[in-house]
Amino acid sequence: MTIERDARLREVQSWGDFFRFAIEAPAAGREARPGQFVMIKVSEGTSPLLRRPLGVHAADPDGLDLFFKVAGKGTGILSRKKPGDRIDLIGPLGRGFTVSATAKGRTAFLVGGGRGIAPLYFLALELVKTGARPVVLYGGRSLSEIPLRERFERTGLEPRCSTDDGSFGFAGPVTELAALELDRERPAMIYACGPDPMMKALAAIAAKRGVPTELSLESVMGCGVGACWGCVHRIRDEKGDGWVKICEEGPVFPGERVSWA
Amino acid sequence: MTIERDARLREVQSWGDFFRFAIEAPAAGREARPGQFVMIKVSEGTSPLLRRPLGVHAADPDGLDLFFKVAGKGTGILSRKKPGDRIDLIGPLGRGFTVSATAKGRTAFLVGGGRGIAPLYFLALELVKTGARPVVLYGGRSLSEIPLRERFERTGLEPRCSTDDGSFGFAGPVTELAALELDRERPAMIYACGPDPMMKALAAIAAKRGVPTELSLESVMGCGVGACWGCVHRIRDEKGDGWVKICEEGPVFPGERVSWA
Amino acid sequence: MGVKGAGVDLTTDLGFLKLRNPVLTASGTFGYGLEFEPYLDLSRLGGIVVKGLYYGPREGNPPPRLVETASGLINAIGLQGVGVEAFAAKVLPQLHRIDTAVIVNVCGADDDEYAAVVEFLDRHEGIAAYELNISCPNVKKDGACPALRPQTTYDLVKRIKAASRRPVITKLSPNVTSIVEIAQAAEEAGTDALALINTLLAMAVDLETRRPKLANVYGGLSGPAIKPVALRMVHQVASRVRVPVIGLGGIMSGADALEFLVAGAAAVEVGTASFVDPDAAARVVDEIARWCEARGVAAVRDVVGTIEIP
Amino acid sequence: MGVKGAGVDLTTDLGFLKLRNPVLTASGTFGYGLEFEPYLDLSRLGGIVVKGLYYGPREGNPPPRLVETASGLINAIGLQGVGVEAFAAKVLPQLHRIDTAVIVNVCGADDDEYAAVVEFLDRHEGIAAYELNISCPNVKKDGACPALRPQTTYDLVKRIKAASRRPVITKLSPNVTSIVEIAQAAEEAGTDALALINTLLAMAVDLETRRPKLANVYGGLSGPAIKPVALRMVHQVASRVRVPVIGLGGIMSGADALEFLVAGAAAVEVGTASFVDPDAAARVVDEIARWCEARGVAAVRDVVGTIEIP
Ligand SMILES: Cc1cc2nc3c(=O)[nH]c(=O)nc-3n(C[C@H](O)[C@H](O)[C@H](O)COP(=O)(O)OP(=O)(O)OC[C@H]3O[C@@H](n4cnc5c(N)ncnc54)[C@H](O)[C@@H]3O)c2cc1C
Ligand SMILES: Cc1cc2nc3c(=O)[nH]c(=O)nc-3n(C[C@H](O)[C@H](O)[C@H](O)COP(=O)(O)OP(=O)(O)OC[C@H]3O[C@@H](n4cnc5c(N)ncnc54)[C@H](O)[C@@H]3O)c2cc1C
Ligand SMILES: Cc1cc2nc3c(=O)[nH]c(=O)nc-3n(C[C@H](O)[C@H](O)[C@H](O)COP(=O)(O)O)c2cc1C
Ligand SMILES: Cc1cc2nc3c(=O)[nH]c(=O)nc-3n(C[C@H](O)[C@H](O)[C@H](O)COP(=O)(O)O)c2cc1C
Ligand code: FES
Ligand code: FES
Repeated sequence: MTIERDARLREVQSWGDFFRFAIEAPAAGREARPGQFVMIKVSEGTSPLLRRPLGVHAADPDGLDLFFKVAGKGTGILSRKKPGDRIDLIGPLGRGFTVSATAKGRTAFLVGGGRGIAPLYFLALELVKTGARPVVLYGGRSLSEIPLRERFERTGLEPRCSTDDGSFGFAGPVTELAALELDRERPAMIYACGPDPMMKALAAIAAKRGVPTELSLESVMGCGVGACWGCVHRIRDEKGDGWVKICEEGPVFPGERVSWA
Repeated sequence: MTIERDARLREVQSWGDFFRFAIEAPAAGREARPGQFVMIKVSEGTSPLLRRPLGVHAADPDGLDLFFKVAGKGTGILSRKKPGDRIDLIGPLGRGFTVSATAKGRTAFLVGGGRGIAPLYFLALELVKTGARPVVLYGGRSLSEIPLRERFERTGLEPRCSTDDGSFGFAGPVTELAALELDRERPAMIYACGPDPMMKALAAIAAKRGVPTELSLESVMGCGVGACWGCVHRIRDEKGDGWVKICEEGPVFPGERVSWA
Repeated sequence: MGVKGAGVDLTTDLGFLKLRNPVLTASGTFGYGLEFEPYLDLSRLGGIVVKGLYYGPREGNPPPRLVETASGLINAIGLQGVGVEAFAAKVLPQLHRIDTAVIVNVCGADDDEYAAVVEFLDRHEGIAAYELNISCPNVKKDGACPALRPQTTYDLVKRIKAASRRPVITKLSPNVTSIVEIAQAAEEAGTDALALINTLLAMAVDLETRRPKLANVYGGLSGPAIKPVALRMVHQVASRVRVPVIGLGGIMSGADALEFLVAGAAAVEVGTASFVDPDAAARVVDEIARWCEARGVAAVRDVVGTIEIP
Repeated sequence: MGVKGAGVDLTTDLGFLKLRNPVLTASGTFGYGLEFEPYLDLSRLGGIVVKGLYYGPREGNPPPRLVETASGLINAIGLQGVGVEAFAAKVLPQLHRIDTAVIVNVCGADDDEYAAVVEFLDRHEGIAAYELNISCPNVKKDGACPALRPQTTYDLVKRIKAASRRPVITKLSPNVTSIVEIAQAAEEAGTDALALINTLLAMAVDLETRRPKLANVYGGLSGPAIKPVALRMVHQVASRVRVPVIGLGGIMSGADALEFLVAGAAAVEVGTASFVDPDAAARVVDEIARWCEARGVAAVRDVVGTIEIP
């Protein structure tokens, strides 16, 4: 991981509150793996004070892509940056998804809720490279909340979509769509990223069917480098439950290790 | 005075650290008098927290001009604004120069040091309108610090310039230039704006020759509207010395009322 | 209801005083009120707390009196002011025509001066209550003031309650080990309400001159920077006293104000925000009303003290 | 001299400990040090103060543990940590290879636990000093901790000085009425140095859920927001004690650090800044050196306590 104080914003694409940034950051781009994240300083001043964690949405030797939704102050400021602007980032950070967990020829489900789809695009491309078969399940509140559809389609991946309001695809939460798909087909692995309630429900559904999962967790992060102990989640290991730093051991954890409140 | 939350930046002109902003702000533009100032919110966040005071450099029914030097954080942020950007200002505020103090046909000296030249341009134009004869004395550290020269010349006013390093015009402080000019010609009035040491020296020079002065003072300002009592300067009146709010009774004061530490 | 939020009941009852809404202006940040007439309709405010008054006129501290810090402001004005006579003669009559509660922030070099101020003002009309400023850090060495000790707080409040015919709001200092002890001392002495917080004793250094940035060396820190400390103290005190608590410290928006109400404040004061936006206090009133309406809250008082500790 | 500022003498002598330069990392903001090796050369720092250690491993508080505020950060980590045994077995050996002073931040639920920690660590090498954390606001109700009273401060420091073979730095809390009283109590009890300030007890409220934003309800405020309070306390204390004072609170840059030195601090600690920029502490060292060089200051020690009060 490196500190890139003046990475450059190359390209901006936006859909309402959703933004895709293409950033020139060779070192980070070369190193990044799916499920890892970067910490971005959105302002030069002291408010907001802390960096913001964003998952790596795509990466190549020139740099990396981010895909984010404006959630508040920090992402709001970030969203107003223009091509050519400086981006101050640290990364890639954390432990990502285990691409190798899905053998050549086998199917993997990639379940993304809302902004949680961000890292799954990168993961899908990597899975395709290894000869695995990613099936993308992409859910959002409504049609306007699943803007990455076309981007997936352009790569030949046909995401199966769900919207809570039924405005597009399956009407209902993406977890229900996942349950239906699981009745049709049993993947080698389920990779998921999204809000806690979705992850919790999905973990239960997968466990019932004995399908292994990898879940990318979220938390407010003070540092992203394992120093503040602010980003903990309840995680199981041999010795039982404990508060584990998700920036360091995660953000991706095997579903069976994650305990839910 | 009014609060103009979304005045528009129309035009930006810059010379190194010096900037001229033309701002669309009709209400403020119509009301402004020479020597008055506006309070500008440079950031949307909480740092810097306070507005920054800037003198009215020119005004017409469409809006007003500012002329400022980057002195730190706030003026730095302001200087990065682009035409079309929103400007949040309050003004015009304070009591300006007494234009009528110089009768038709009479001469007035306008002595500006560095950024202190800002309000004198506006004053000069108004004096010309009343048929008075403004003589502009414009001093700076070096040639690069007296960028408004051409702007004055374009209006037919020939500023007499001084630079501390002798790189242009009279070599020495503008106060010495003023002293020389005063030996040649006795103006009805001296209007001045600049750093405290210059104002203090000028006040002494003028007093010795019995020429009345009006000095525009500076201070850190918390509010600009007379509420914080943070902007005081030592001022004399019938009852003697006291701390007077320069945002309210000033920023312009008759030289003989100003006491210097 | 035309205006958004106009349907919400904002009236606030402090027991000894009924307010149109829970938003007051903080002393020393709103002058004598009149300075702000060009910017907002003063009668839309719950009330105005005027600049701190000593008995006689005061010079205040030499400049620099202000320095900006990260999301904050340090001031050492030193309570420059006109004194009670000029206030009663020149300011009070003008405040009469404004339909809002006028609260006078009372200061003193010693207990006698505090008493003298209220005794003088008691002879004049148009004052809804006194706010006892026992917590100004900018007049004595190391920020010393009565609000730093339970006993001095108790004695002064007791004395003023006996001297005054009007309700007394005691304004506390955050520069203490236990704000609850001080609050309880003021309550025992009979204060009608508490206002907190005043400023945090602070300092700024000019690295180039190697001197304090304030002529007074130390000053009082205010603004968004101190809001988390103010909220904590309001929450600690509100649950431990029976008198109403007025919360302040870094309130810039209706959301900030509502956080104080949720934490237990019956009303709030808007301070430094009025320097940034002279109409901030009126905006806070509007934002509170709009928030309540959007959430189906019929009366703002229903929000007070509703914080849930899981 | 190649590097700008390389000619400046940055060595700092605390009497009981000589440092390469006056910049330490603040406890709890720099992990156990090793987390930062990818980002900076740890041997360029004056020293590392590791995360607070209790005797046994600790769970810490449930999340949310952090909330951002205006130019600040409130934390309620609750001192989650590995305990002395794991520290001595896994961390200390790795720190040996790094050529910088290692200072252990010592915590305890009571005086006995503090003593047990130092007694255990006394049996291990590679520790330059102990920093006695008597001021953590995040473990007991209302932020209670020994640093809030002169007597409890005196008793604990006395006990630890007797128990320990190493120098003791006592870290003070800003949540007190008189920081000078507490500092003097620690000095009388024989502390070798003082470190101030720890965090300000603070709170944030989530308006929509009407709950505290931190699971622990209250937490400690750090960052640029508190710098003016920290500077004031360092200045108050430095002129009134004989032991060296280590200043911290909101230091983000070399200029910030130099302000603390000018105000009387012999050394500084960089805290929250390391979260924003993992290499912040090393940058602060460089900026101090460059400032000194540009001003013709031959040795940084010549800056300490040079503040002029007009
Ligand atoms: C490892 C990781 C990867 C992430 N990847 C992405 C991504 O690829 N795209 C994307 O859009 N978002 C992502 N997030 C979430 C993103 O970090 C937050 O939305 C962002 O930090 C909010 O900052 P803000 O200043 O805009 O909002 P704030 O004003 O800080 O807060 C707005 C709301 O968001 C909540 N929030 C704040 N920080 C976080 C956080 N770190 N995680 C979750 N909720 C938070 C706050 O509690 C508040 O309710 C990721 C988070 C983590 C931990
Ligand atoms: C009535 C009035 C009219 C002014 N008109 C102009 C103008 O037309 N053009 C122009 O360039 N400047 C003008 N100034 C000065 C201008 O306000 C300051 O340069 C500006 O506020 C500095 O803000 P900053 O954030 O950039 O600097 P900061 O980072 O706040 O400070 C940088 C340095 O400037 C000093 N400073 C800060 N505020 C002021 C202040 N209000 N006055 C003087 N020094 C200050 C600080 O002490 C510090 O040394 C005027 C000031 C006043 C009071
Ligand atoms: C310039 C200034 C002057 C003040 N004067 C007084 C005063 O006269 N009496 C008083 O009780 N508080 C005074 N205060 C404190 C405020 O009333 C308020 O308690 C404090 O600023 C915190 O609120 P805020 O963060 O909203 O400003 C003053 C504050 C400032 C900034
Ligand atoms: C996340 C976090 C954890 C902390 N943990 C400790 C600790 O274990 N022991 C301690 O003495 N201080 C601890 N502190 C306080 C810091 O060491 C420091 O005193 C405080 O943050 C002020 O400095 P700063 O503003 O530079 O961060 C912690 C601070 C933060 C933000
Ligand atoms: S974000 Fe700081 S430890 Fe994880
Ligand atoms: S700037 Fe506030 S009173 Fe003048």
